[in-house]
Amino acid sequence: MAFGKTVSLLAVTLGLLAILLGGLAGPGAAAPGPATPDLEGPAKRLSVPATQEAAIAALKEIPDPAVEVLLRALKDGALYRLRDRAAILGDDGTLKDLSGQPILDAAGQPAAPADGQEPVPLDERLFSVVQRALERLEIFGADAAARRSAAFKLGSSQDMTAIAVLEKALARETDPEAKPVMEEALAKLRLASPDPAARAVAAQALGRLRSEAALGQLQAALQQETDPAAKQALTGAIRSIDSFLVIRNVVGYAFNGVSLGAVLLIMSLGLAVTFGLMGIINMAHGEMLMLGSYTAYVVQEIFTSRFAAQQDYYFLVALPLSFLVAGLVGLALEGGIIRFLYGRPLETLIVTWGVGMIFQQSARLYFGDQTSVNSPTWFRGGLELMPGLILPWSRIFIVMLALVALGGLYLLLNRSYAGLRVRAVMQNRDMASCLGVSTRRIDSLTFALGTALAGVGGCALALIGTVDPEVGKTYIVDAFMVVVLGGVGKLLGAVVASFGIGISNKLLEPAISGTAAPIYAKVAILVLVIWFLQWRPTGFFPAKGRAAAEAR
Amino acid sequence: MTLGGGPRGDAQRLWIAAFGIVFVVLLPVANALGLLSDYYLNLFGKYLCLALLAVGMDLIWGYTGILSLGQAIFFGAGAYSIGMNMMLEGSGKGVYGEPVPDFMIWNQVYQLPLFWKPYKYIALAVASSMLLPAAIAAVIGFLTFRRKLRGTYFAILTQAIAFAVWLMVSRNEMKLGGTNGLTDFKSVLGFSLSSPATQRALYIITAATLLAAFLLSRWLVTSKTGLVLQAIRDNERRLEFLGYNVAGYKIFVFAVSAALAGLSGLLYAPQVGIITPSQIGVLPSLEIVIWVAFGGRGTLWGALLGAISINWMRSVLTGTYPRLWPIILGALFVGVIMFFPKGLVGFAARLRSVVPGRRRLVEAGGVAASKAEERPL
Amino acid sequence: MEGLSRRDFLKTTAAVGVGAAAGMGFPAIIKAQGSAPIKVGVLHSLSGTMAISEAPIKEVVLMAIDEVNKAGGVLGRKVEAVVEDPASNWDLFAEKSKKLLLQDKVATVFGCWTSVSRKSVLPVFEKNNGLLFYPVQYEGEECSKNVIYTGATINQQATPGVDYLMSPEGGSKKKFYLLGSDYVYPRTTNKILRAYLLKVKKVPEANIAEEYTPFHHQDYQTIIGKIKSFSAAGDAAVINTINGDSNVPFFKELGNQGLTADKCPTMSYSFAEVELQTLDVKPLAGHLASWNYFMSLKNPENLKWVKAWKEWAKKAGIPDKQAVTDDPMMHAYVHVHLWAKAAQKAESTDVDKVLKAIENLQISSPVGKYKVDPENHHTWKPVFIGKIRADGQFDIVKRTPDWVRPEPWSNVTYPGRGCDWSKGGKGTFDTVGGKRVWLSEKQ
Amino acid sequence: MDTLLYVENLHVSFEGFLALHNLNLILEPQERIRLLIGPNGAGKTTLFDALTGQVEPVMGRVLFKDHVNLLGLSEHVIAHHGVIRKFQTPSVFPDHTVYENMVLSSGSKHFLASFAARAASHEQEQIAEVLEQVGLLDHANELAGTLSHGQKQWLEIAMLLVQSPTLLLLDEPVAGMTRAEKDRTVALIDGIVKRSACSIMLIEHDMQFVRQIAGRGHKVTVLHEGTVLSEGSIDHVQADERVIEAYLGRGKVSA
Repeated sequence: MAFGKTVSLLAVTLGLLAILLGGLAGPGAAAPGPATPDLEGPAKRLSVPATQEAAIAALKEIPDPAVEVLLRALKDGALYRLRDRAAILGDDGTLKDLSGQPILDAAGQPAAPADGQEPVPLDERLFSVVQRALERLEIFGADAAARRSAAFKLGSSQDMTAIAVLEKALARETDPEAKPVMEEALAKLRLASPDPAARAVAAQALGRLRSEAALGQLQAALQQETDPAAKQALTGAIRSIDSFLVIRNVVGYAFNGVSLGAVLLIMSLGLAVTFGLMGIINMAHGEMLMLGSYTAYVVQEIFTSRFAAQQDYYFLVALPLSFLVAGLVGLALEGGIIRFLYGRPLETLIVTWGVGMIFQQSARLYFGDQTSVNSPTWFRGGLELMPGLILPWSRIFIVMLALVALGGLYLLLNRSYAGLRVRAVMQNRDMASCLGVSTRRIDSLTFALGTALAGVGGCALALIGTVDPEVGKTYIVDAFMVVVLGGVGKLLGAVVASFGIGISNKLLEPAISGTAAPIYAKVAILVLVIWFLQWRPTGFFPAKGRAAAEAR
Repeated sequence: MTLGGGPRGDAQRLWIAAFGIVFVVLLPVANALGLLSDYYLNLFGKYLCLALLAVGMDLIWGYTGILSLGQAIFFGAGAYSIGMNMMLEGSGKGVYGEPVPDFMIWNQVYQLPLFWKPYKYIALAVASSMLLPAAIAAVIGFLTFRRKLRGTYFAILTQAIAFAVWLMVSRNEMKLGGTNGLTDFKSVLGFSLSSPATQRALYIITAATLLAAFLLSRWLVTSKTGLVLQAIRDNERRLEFLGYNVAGYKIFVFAVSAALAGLSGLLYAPQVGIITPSQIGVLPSLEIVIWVAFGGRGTLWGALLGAISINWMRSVLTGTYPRLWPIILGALFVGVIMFFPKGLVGFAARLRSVVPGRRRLVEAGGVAASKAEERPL
Repeated sequence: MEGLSRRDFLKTTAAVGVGAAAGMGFPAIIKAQGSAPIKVGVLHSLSGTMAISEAPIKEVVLMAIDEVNKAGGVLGRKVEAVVEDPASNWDLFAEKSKKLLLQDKVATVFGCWTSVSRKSVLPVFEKNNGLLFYPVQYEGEECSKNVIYTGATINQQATPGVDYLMSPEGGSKKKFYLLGSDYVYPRTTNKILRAYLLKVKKVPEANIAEEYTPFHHQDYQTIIGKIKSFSAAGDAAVINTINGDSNVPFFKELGNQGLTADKCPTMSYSFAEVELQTLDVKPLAGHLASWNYFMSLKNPENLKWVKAWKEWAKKAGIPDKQAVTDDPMMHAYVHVHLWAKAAQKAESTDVDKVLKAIENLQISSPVGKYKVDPENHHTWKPVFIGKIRADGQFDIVKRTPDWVRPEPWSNVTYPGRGCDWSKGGKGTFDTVGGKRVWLSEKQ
Repeated sequence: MDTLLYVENLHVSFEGFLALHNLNLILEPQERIRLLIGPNGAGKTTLFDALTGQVEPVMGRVLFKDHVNLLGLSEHVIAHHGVIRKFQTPSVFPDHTVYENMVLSSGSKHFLASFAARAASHEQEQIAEVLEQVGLLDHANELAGTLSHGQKQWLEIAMLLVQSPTLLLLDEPVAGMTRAEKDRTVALIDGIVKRSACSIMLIEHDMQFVRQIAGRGHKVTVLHEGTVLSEGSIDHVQADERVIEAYLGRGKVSA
């Protein structure tokens, strides 16, 4: 049932992606329309230092993408003069004219700037003027994201003349995300208008838009505001924004907590099996996570080289593969080494520590140190729950994966026949073997299950963390903490412990001000765990009944 | 571990004497005569400090069966105590020429924090380097042993404490030099650290202390307390019913091993010239366990051999195989534990028993004749 | 294993002979001076957390040594590298430098990356009068007779970065969030930058925030949440001195939480091409970095060097995608040639003679003209600001017209303090009433 | 002193399961041996656990020598008072020699005393004497682990005797022994009664062994489902039909 939800989420995101990609491709193609006004005159005046400033001011008023291309070339030092016509240096090193057609030299080949030919110089002083003009023109550009950031910059430029431009752009604007940004920009500019009524309307608009960006401006305006109605509107806006921010922060911290909890759960789920259930102290557990991350890296490399088109779907292949790879390695590790060390936990600790060192250095020698996994496009960015609060898709996926893995493990252990045999062997090995259960096979399969879970965890964690030989070491202490705090042999314990540590860590971190919040939060959690283990030495959910007396 | 003197006892004394002569006398003389370079003497000085640390670990784990994954905290407490003393002794000669240690300057700390002040006096520093770790161990022991916290739980708990201590000491706000730790020591007790004579003196003190600690541990282990400790390892609940306050013994041996670790830190810092949080955290504590296991736990010689051999191999291998040494060391750990469960000493013992040579003499049955006969304990 | 190429294998077995002899504790074999090779130490971490940054440095040093040998070596003798792996472990750095100086008796050492490792080997070099070439940008406030600092000082990297951010092209930013790893380089750099912002740039105290995370910190969710509200008004920037592998989770979280460069740009000082190409670059387009070198520099010397490096990397078994060059690698490459040229000029490998010869020594480098300061053992070089392009390279958005004089002691925090080792100078001095007071005499 | 051991209304529960409920038992000072019998799960070992601080009873009082309340004391303090217990499975220190096991058990258990390198001479004599009593003197130097099952039981008994106990709790001392070994144990127990002043409480299933011991005029207590079913001489108890029913038919017996 949990598994079904994941598949549906993935399907939805894929569909969304297709529309988005389609949308972008469409308008882009249509931009360079044929009817560009004659820009040769202004371009000529641009190249003459004396008339450069006036030419820029004139071009600023023409809301046409071709003007934007001309001014950008001037700023980047890519504008040349060829046979008294303007020529722009393209990325491929060839010259094109203002309407985008390549200029041919005498031999009919696309012309390139002659050696030593200098581009049209831009006076240092005029640099910001051109910058300002470009922002103004970008607002009419093709790309929605560029329009949004241009509107944002104009909004905070305190340049009253920009109001007219913004109003014109707002009228033409269709993109649902760009519209509120433009309204916010307009309202921020109007805050400084002489007429108090306009100021009040602007303040209310900013309040309604929950504009965190304008908070500083609103508070400053409140100081000098004299008009009672405007003052009242300002305080109202500030209060609504503040209350919105409080809610948003709480939701943000809660999500961070849940996300960290899921990360801890994924790290320690495999350990809950190998250490919790089987009592094996596997110090190479971190390296099993690393194996999962490297499987993701290898699959990604294969996809980039062979199936570049379906690059984004490498992750769907990497996930099950990392489960298999880590499982197989676990099988080999158990059969080759750990099998001889049952009942001797401390020796297992040392041997697995040695195995961990071997894995780390071999990974470094084989893969080198500069490896990383890039999340597929449909994992980039995040779900904008509230304005300004983006929940990254990759972290949502990790929470989903943690719950799915937990559900799967619970069903396997408690509801399936195989799970029955595993629990039997772990609780009373001799009796189980008398009943015809081959304990050898169960031991190796259960250990392999533990390392396989770690592999999947590593593959998912590669989305948000590093992929390098050292990554195992950073996870190992946290993973053991969770399993010990959660209580040996109890899945529920691991869940409560990982989410407990995650959420309390993330609620504590913002509360501690100063330069070391992340550290003191982590130390506080450790002290809590140490204190807690005083009273419940066997963790949240200790074994019950007579066994408890024995275990003590 | 026979109680009686017996022939094995004499062999032991022979070995200890040999060890004493070679390490405490021969090496420093060779260095003085220029046969052995300062670099190697200093390196052996470092190994002997770590051997001292391993002996402490062997007491708590090898003999009493309590795996503490936090021994590096006590080592760090000792090393930082003498480190702070040496920093204060060298104050004013640092890069900034200020009366306060250099690292405080770039942390915008301009007068000495309170907890640094007592370390100006060498006596307090030396005392703190042993009493502080012993006190920490006693508190941890009091909190855990009385609540019957045992086995892997105690190990994971001490690992968590080590992790927390590492996190805190790495912070620059703790005014202990952050990840830089304490470095650039100029002198100890007024003797300049750069002169070979001081280093040789430090080496001799280390070797002598190790010998003394070894003898002290041997006496402890062969006394009745030693018996009780090993009984704790074998069958702790039985002991309780025999009337032993087991928690008290555990706290005692934990404090002794912590004091030995602190002492090892005290001797380590001046010889190596730097002490940083990276020697205090989770990983160094694990390595100490591996030295003792590698050498053979439950035998004092095992701890000694394990610490010296692994650290010597690490120094050589990082030089000859800069890219392969972790693999070689990892394979070694797996190999020894799998094939020589009793470690190097166990391996040597097995060799000896296979080789016919001298059989162990056991006075068979003559005891029954006169039951009042005097028997050395 | 593909990583361990044949050439490496031969080199290690040869080294075994030397290492084994040295390792066995026998007294050092006394060599005839004449034709025997000159030994130089290479002290960079090949394992542990710093391997990501230091492994390429070791390779580029070996390449430079190979070039020096092809050009006839130094004083007619071949140069032989003694490679040691301090494994990102600070006290192993100290132990290995003792071995290189006392045991292998190397003429010089090219090594160290983090300031922690430099601080831990400094006493060893000063006690035994060794010579260390340090290729990485650092916090300054240090000036040792035995170290040649080829990396950038604060005024050759950090302050130009801030100036650019406050300039119109940089978006005339007013608020700065100083985020770094918790060790000596970020702490000192931020101390100087804070003084520079308050006193020189008149930025109000409230506009400056400071935060430190430990080494290999992985979870930047809350910190990026704080940065978002800090930069909501669009007039803020992040000064990033996070080191090594922690940059990867930081920039991934930055991209995932939609904090793009136009809303809040980051100016990085420990994050270059080597770290960049391990990341998914598209969401990082627009972020900035300040260095003395970028791989995308178009001058002929650089194009030639990059081509030579790619060939060497292919032989050393480094996949092409990872064979990039960055600022510390450039400095490491140049300072090997600097040492060779100085030793040739001094006609000896003796440390004091080489130090004399290296004063004011000029050399051609991938960034054009490059020279050692006549007094304070640092180097002159131009400063560039790069903006990350979608293809993983840096776009040069600003370059200093000429090379910049290194100032180990920033005049913001220590006005009048300088460093001079030439003509009998004794290192760090304060100018009191126009007269120089040597620090070493004051102690 | 009126009673050696006074157990009143003792209740022990494991998460709801009442292992012992309103159990009353009185040991007179002059009584030397009290036998405890009853079917499996009747609570015999749980009673010993409660007496030696291994398990925390929910309710009830246990007085030793009229004034010492054993409940709530930790194991080693109870041992100091002279209430010494032997476990069902022989628990000795296998890696120590027989002699070392004895040294561990004898002398002062106090912390500082154990530093003495040599056991005091009188201690050695006492050890030798007790070893001789259990017939293990000639195995002194062998590792306890190498002894046979019976010998281990005797070693454990020897370890208890050397602590000169006041009340000796023996939990199935002859379980798993050969006939000959059982007879020697009977003689051993007689020797203990003769030579030392301690009283013994003995749990056993082997009815022949019980009859041998009880035949010498010692009282027998029958436990059933956590409480005392009947008490008296061996003949009285065997004649009591409630006991017969409890032992033979598993039916409900009205107490």
